[in-house]
Amino acid sequence: MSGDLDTGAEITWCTGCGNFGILAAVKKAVKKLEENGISREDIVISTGIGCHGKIFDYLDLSGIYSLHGREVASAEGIKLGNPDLKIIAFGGDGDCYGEGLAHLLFAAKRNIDITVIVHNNGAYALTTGQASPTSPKGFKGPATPGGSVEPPIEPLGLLLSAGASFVSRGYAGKVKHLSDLIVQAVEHPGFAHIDVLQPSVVFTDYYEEYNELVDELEDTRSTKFEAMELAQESDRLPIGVFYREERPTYNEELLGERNPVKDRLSDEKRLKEIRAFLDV
Amino acid sequence: MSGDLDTGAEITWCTGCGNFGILAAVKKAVKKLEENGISREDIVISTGIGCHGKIFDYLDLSGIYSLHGREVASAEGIKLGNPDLKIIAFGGDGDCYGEGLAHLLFAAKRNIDITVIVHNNGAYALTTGQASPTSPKGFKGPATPGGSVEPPIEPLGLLLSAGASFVSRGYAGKVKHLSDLIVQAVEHPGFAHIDVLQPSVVFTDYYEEYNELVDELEDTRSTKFEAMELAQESDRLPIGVFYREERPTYNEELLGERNPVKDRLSDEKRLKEIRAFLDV
Amino acid sequence: MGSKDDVKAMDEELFTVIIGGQAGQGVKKAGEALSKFFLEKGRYVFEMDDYQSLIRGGHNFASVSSSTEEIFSHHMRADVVVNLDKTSYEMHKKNLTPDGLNFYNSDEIENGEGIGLPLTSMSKEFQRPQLIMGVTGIAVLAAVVGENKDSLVSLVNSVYPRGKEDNTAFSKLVYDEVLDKVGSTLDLKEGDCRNRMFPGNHVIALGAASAGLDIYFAYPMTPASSILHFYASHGDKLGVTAVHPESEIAVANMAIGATIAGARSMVGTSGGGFALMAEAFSLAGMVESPVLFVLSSRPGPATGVPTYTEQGDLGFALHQGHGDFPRIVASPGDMEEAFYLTADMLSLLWKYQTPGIILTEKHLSESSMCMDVDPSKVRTVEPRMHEEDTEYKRYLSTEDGVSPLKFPPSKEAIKWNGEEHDEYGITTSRSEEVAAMHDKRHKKEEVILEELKDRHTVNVYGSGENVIFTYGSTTLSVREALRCSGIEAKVVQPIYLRPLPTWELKKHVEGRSIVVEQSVAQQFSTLLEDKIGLEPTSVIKRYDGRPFDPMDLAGKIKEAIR
Amino acid sequence: MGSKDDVKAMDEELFTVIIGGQAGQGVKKAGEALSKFFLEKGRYVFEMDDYQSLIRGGHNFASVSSSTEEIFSHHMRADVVVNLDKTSYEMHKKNLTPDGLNFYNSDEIENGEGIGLPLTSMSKEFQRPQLIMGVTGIAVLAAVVGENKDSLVSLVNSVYPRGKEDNTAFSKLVYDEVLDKVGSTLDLKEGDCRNRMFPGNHVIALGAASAGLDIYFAYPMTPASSILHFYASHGDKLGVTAVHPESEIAVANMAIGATIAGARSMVGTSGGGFALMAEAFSLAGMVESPVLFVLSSRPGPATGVPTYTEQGDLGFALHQGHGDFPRIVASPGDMEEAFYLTADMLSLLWKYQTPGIILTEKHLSESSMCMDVDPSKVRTVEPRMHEEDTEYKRYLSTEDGVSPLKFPPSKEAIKWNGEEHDEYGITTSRSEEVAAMHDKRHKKEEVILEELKDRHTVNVYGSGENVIFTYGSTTLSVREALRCSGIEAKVVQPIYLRPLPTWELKKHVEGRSIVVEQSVAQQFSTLLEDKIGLEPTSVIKRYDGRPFDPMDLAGKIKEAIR
Ligand SMILES: Cc1ncc(C[n+]2csc(CCOP(=O)(O)OP(=O)(O)O)c2C)c(N)n1
Ligand SMILES: Cc1ncc(C[n+]2csc(CCOP(=O)(O)OP(=O)(O)O)c2C)c(N)n1
Ligand code: SF4
Ligand code: SF4
Ligand SMILES: [Mg+2]
Ligand SMILES: [Mg+2]
Repeated sequence: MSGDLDTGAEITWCTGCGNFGILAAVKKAVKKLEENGISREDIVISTGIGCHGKIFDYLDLSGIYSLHGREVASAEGIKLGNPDLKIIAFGGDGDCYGEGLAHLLFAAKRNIDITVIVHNNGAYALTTGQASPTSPKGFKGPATPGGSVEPPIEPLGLLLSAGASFVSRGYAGKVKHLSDLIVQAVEHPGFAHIDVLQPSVVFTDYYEEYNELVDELEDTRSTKFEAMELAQESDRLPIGVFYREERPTYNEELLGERNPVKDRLSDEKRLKEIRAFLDV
Repeated sequence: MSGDLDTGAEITWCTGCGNFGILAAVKKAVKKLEENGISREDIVISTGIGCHGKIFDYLDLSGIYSLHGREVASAEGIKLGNPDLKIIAFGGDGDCYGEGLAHLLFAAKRNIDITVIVHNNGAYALTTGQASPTSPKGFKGPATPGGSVEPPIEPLGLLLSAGASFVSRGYAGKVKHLSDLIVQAVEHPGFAHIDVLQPSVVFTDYYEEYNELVDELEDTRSTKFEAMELAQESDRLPIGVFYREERPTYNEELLGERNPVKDRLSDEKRLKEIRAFLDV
Repeated sequence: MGSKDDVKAMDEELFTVIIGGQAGQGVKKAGEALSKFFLEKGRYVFEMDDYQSLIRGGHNFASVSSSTEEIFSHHMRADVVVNLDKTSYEMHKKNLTPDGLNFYNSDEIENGEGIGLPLTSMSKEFQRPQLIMGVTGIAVLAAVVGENKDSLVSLVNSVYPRGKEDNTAFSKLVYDEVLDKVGSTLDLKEGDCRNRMFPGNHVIALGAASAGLDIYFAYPMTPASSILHFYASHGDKLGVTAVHPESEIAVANMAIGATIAGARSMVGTSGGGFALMAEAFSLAGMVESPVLFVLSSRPGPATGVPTYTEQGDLGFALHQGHGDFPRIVASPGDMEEAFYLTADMLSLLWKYQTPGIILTEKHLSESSMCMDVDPSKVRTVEPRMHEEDTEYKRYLSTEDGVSPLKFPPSKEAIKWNGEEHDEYGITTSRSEEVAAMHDKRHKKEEVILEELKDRHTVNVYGSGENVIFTYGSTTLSVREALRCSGIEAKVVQPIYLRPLPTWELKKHVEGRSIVVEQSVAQQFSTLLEDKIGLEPTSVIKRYDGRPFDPMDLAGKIKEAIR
Repeated sequence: MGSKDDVKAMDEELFTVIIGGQAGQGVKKAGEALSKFFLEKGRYVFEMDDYQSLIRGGHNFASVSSSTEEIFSHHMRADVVVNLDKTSYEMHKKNLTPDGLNFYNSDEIENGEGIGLPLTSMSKEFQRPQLIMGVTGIAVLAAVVGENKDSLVSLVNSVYPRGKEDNTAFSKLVYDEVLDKVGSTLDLKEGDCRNRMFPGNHVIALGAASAGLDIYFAYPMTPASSILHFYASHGDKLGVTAVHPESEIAVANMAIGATIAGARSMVGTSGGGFALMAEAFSLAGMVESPVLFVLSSRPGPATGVPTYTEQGDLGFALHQGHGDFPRIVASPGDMEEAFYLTADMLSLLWKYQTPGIILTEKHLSESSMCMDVDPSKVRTVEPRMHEEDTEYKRYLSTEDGVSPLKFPPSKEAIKWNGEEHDEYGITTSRSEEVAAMHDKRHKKEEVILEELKDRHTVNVYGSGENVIFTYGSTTLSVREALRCSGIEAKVVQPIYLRPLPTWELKKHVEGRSIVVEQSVAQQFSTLLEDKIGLEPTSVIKRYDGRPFDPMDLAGKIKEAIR
């Protein structure tokens, strides 16, 4: 893996796109994680389909470019295959809050130890800007030329209701802050979510608005309800860790100490067990 | 349609099953609705797959026996086809909070005017009692003989977070109360949800517990957070309407005054418009 | 289903018991007890459980057939029929052999044909009168064939570990009542079978475990659920983790994820769940992930008839997933094959890094029969692994299209890509690269075909100028039909369905040919017409959800070759 | 792709312009302007847009071919090539006819072959220098064929309603520069075509609207998205509501729901989305809901190459959904057919109450060509409705398997059931009822087959002893290859793919046969081998995501028939 985590693939995001900030933050975070003792060799990524998904090609890390909406399920599978790995799933708002919402909420509920980063640009960017689950009512896109008639969902509240143990929001325009969040999320023992405000310069160029409203939190909230209230604020956009708690992870509870790929039974042992079944 | 709403189909629920209470409550509610001016001819139902879904066969109402987890999507389609109809979707906890969770939450978000009734028995009953999304941690079923390792989801909180405009809980053991809820839900102009505590005498015979803990609410809560807190109570099980608000429905906002099947363009008008496209 | 009396069973030692009752009366357990009784007599046994999609009530039955010779199916004409309730009585009184004994619940039926037992009143004394009734089956059988009471009691104890006392007490009551009423009039020869019997799903589970399965992902769906339940109970010992996620879409995508970590993963479902996995199946083809999919069919379309059997998913299975990519589809014709084939498939898929399907049906998944397998005969193949001294490319172009594998942790990035990609796994839409990757994957299809040409791909049973083509669990019905009726015919059963071993099958396109299958659209026959130009003289199909009764089928075959 | 120079274009009036640049440089719009220019000259036009899955940067191009005769494809050898950036220059300088003119951006390339235009510096003055560049195409064309400036300006005004001033100003600059550098050296004959041109997806949308579509449900997916966008913009007028729900699973199930209310509904997607609809497709078969599915293919498997073309979903489409049930699959061979066939399919499905598929590809969906259709020629069939004086049974058994429809509000319950059911729509697992419903649905399959036998199901173009089999949008490539090269051959294109009109196709199994398709596994050829026993002399396939270039294809055909 290259020192700078580059793959050499041509980057086809638009100049000025918020995705560049996310890419920079991830790279920074991986380096910080290495200082903290987590090797990049142990980090595995999964991505959905959309502009966000292209980060797969730009990060020199192992992983899978999954299907639209399935990056969280892919991530969970990798984790269960080898729970020693650190998994980061990258999704889009269409992808992870729409097509794949159920996977996200169930991952949160079961508290599987993965990190999910959603590039939330309030649009289906790659498919030319249709309204997404987080688009405001009245949003104009090619499938809603007269304005979308649906109010947006508020993803952090949903995640808190589902039982997520680490819920946070970042901003693609604040790379340092975002990279800190990523480090915390990956180090959090359990399901960690980062909703990233990500302007799309083509469809949702909210840089100005975000620059004005974004506000770094000092403390996490101590109850879920407080965290939910925070997520609903609209006169400012708090960023940081809204809520965190520690509770048993799904992978530990399901697997105990066993690592399916490392602690595979010897052929001999397996055969013996099967014989026991067949013969007794 | 028979006066008593019976189809004559043999009922194959176990004796004592909570589903009988739900069936009775629905019949009662339909009669009440008729008094209130909603004809049973205008009521259309959809059901998922599970013990709950069998209610399709027992109710002499039009509708569709849909797929596992898809009753809400079916219901939405019927509503959009003819918004004058009143749609009730019946789901199971495995079905509607698991396989089909995303449909439920999006229906709530967009506030489409349908009613969803979930027969929440905390198990996949029809498939022999596996743990469902609402099964408590430690639940023993054939897929979790050592006890499930996942905590349950709390459906009402999720629905409130998703923006549901009518959120309630009923109990299969209180038929009168439940039938009142159903009447209110159907009359509510927008998305209405009823989570029904439904003991399965085979897998989750919680009658005693429920009879002790169930507590009829006097008032709905005025904020979503209060309603969520209510939903989390465990020393008692409040039943009734937790939260209600009125906001524009998806069907009205999308269709305006138009009813796709009733206000179909005349062939002439349609042809004229298409000609305009083709020739100008 | 017609022509019952045309053909007579020629196996004189064939002995069948049918027990019918409501869900909740322990009918399935009763079948198990009957099977065990026969097994202990050294007899070969086949047990078929017929039940509805409900938890209590309705009508269930078990048909348990046994013989001193190897036996491949249950029968629907029984020497002893035990009806616990009225519906059963109405249903099964026609299922008797000419000398068969019909037992019924005289508390529910007045003046029935056969021997009335006051089962309801007899069971009233006990704590769980409904559940206890199932014991009737084994008690009746023991009595009529002259088994002594102690053996009966010890059998009941071993099959009903819970509630031993009540069960043994009730069985003794019934035993005495039967002895009293009819005595021991039937003969049962002992055999020399020393095998155990298993339901097909357990055999599939054991087969996969033998080949090193690490994780099984599934969402419950009849008739595949018992694979999940098996691993949930026994996976600890076998080194297989059982995971039940929120949906089939999660199941399939998690399974692919697990392979990326290096874990051998399998999933199981029925038609509707498999439909939901279509996109992930295609993803497995694109990223080259060797997930094994078990598709156990029930009657479709849609939710269909959940607890019955059919072969209507053949075309669907053969063409699962959008786009061009190689896949292997195979279907076992009996239990032993289910064991070895599942193991083999897992290895084959890892060898060629592409998804595959074990296609089976409720009739194999949930029926039980005697079988004799040796897990040490399972051939496991180690997948091609990357040699550490060269640069790593996930999709390295090679002569056979198979690129070496590598798993994290890894110094070099391992990139599995569901979009079209270059050798490194980086996304591309360049025309030469797109074509080259298509060529690479397609090469695997050709190599797989070559590998199959060296393998045993078609089972041929018997001989004769009449050729019967069949596949999957219907093979069991056909073999039993021939065995029992003495009709001479050659049975040809392709084990692999994609690629279809046309080179082998074509050898049998001669003379009169009959296709036997369970699909109204006769999908299998169509496949053979398409692929080997078969022009069947006759297609025998059944599509009411029930497996063939062998003697019925024998009658139909006889008609067809007449 | 080989053999370019074997065959010469014989249409002397053929005139092609290629314009290439980055996403964001208005290349698509430029193609539209070029098309419009040709149209206004009464010429027949075909426009193909080649673009990548990205919003800015990368490489896009449009190839616009025109002639005084009817034309069926773009060409990849152009009389005029306009390259807005360096990548385009590298890519397209090989795409010239021997006398073709190559224009390039001299600010990016020094000493290029052809005519340099300082596009970057010229556009700098303007507000949106990138976006404005697209106008270069039409300005160059106008200049080289001697069109006057005023006409150019009015064309630019009509194609670029936004930013008129800048666009016209820039176009004049370019026009003058070109006149200055090369003058008007090329000839362009006027034709007598009076048709308008449309992208295939709009034609499909209009066709469905003509047959009375009420609601279109879709989740965005290239190359089907523009159907959704079309209805979202124009549905109001046409009486069609456009709905974009949370997923393809919601899409398909909502569409079924809408039919229960009596609304004609259609959905559209590409391979991955269609995969997610598999279970609902089967549900439509079971409840007998006539939903029309548009499947517009792109290269697979999985996410594949999202913005390109392929025919790798054929087998998948033909076997969509688990279980046995009737379905109709059809694929249009050109724009006019796309219009009538979509309308027809909607009516057919309502007539027979079963789901069906319009299978097409990016090449038809997103390319535009001239066409002449008459919506009043659309034959709409009213579905069979229940007569009010009899008892209502949703699944009434009838001679042809088609049960009368009824929609709510209704005094009698109308029960659509996704589990197996009796005539009333009440769930059943009874053996006779299961078989009877299978028979009922299967009967429809037979009746559909009979209906198709009376219809025009196969297009045959040209004649000769060489027979070329093709389908879908590849038909366009084949027809243009023959038209332009003068090669004599008979083109045979099945419009319906399931049921496949074997009775018609078999008439053409003679002499030398060539199959042309876009699938590495040659799925279409395999289908013909299977179904009509075709043994093709040669299979010409392309699977790099690009449609055939007609002259390349002509070369290959010539080779094949040599
Ligand atoms: C199953 C499926 N449906 C649809 C698509 C088409 N598709 C590709 S990207 C995309 C939307 C992306 O939106 P989002 O997830 O918000 O990502 P963004 O492009 O905004 O980063 C869609 C619908 C697909 N690839 N797969
Ligand atoms: C796609 C699909 N997956 C799985 C099934 C099998 N299945 C039928 S019912 C059921 C669970 C039902 O649980 P729930 O929804 O809670 O209903 P209950 O039986 O408890 O009323 C399942 C998994 C199915 N029919 N379809
Ligand atoms: S379209 Fe938007 S999200 Fe996509 S790369 Fe461009 S700016 Fe970024
Ligand atoms: S199994 Fe449970 S939910 Fe199903 S019918 Fe019986 S009691 Fe009711
Ligand atoms: Mg987005
Ligand atoms: Mg349940």
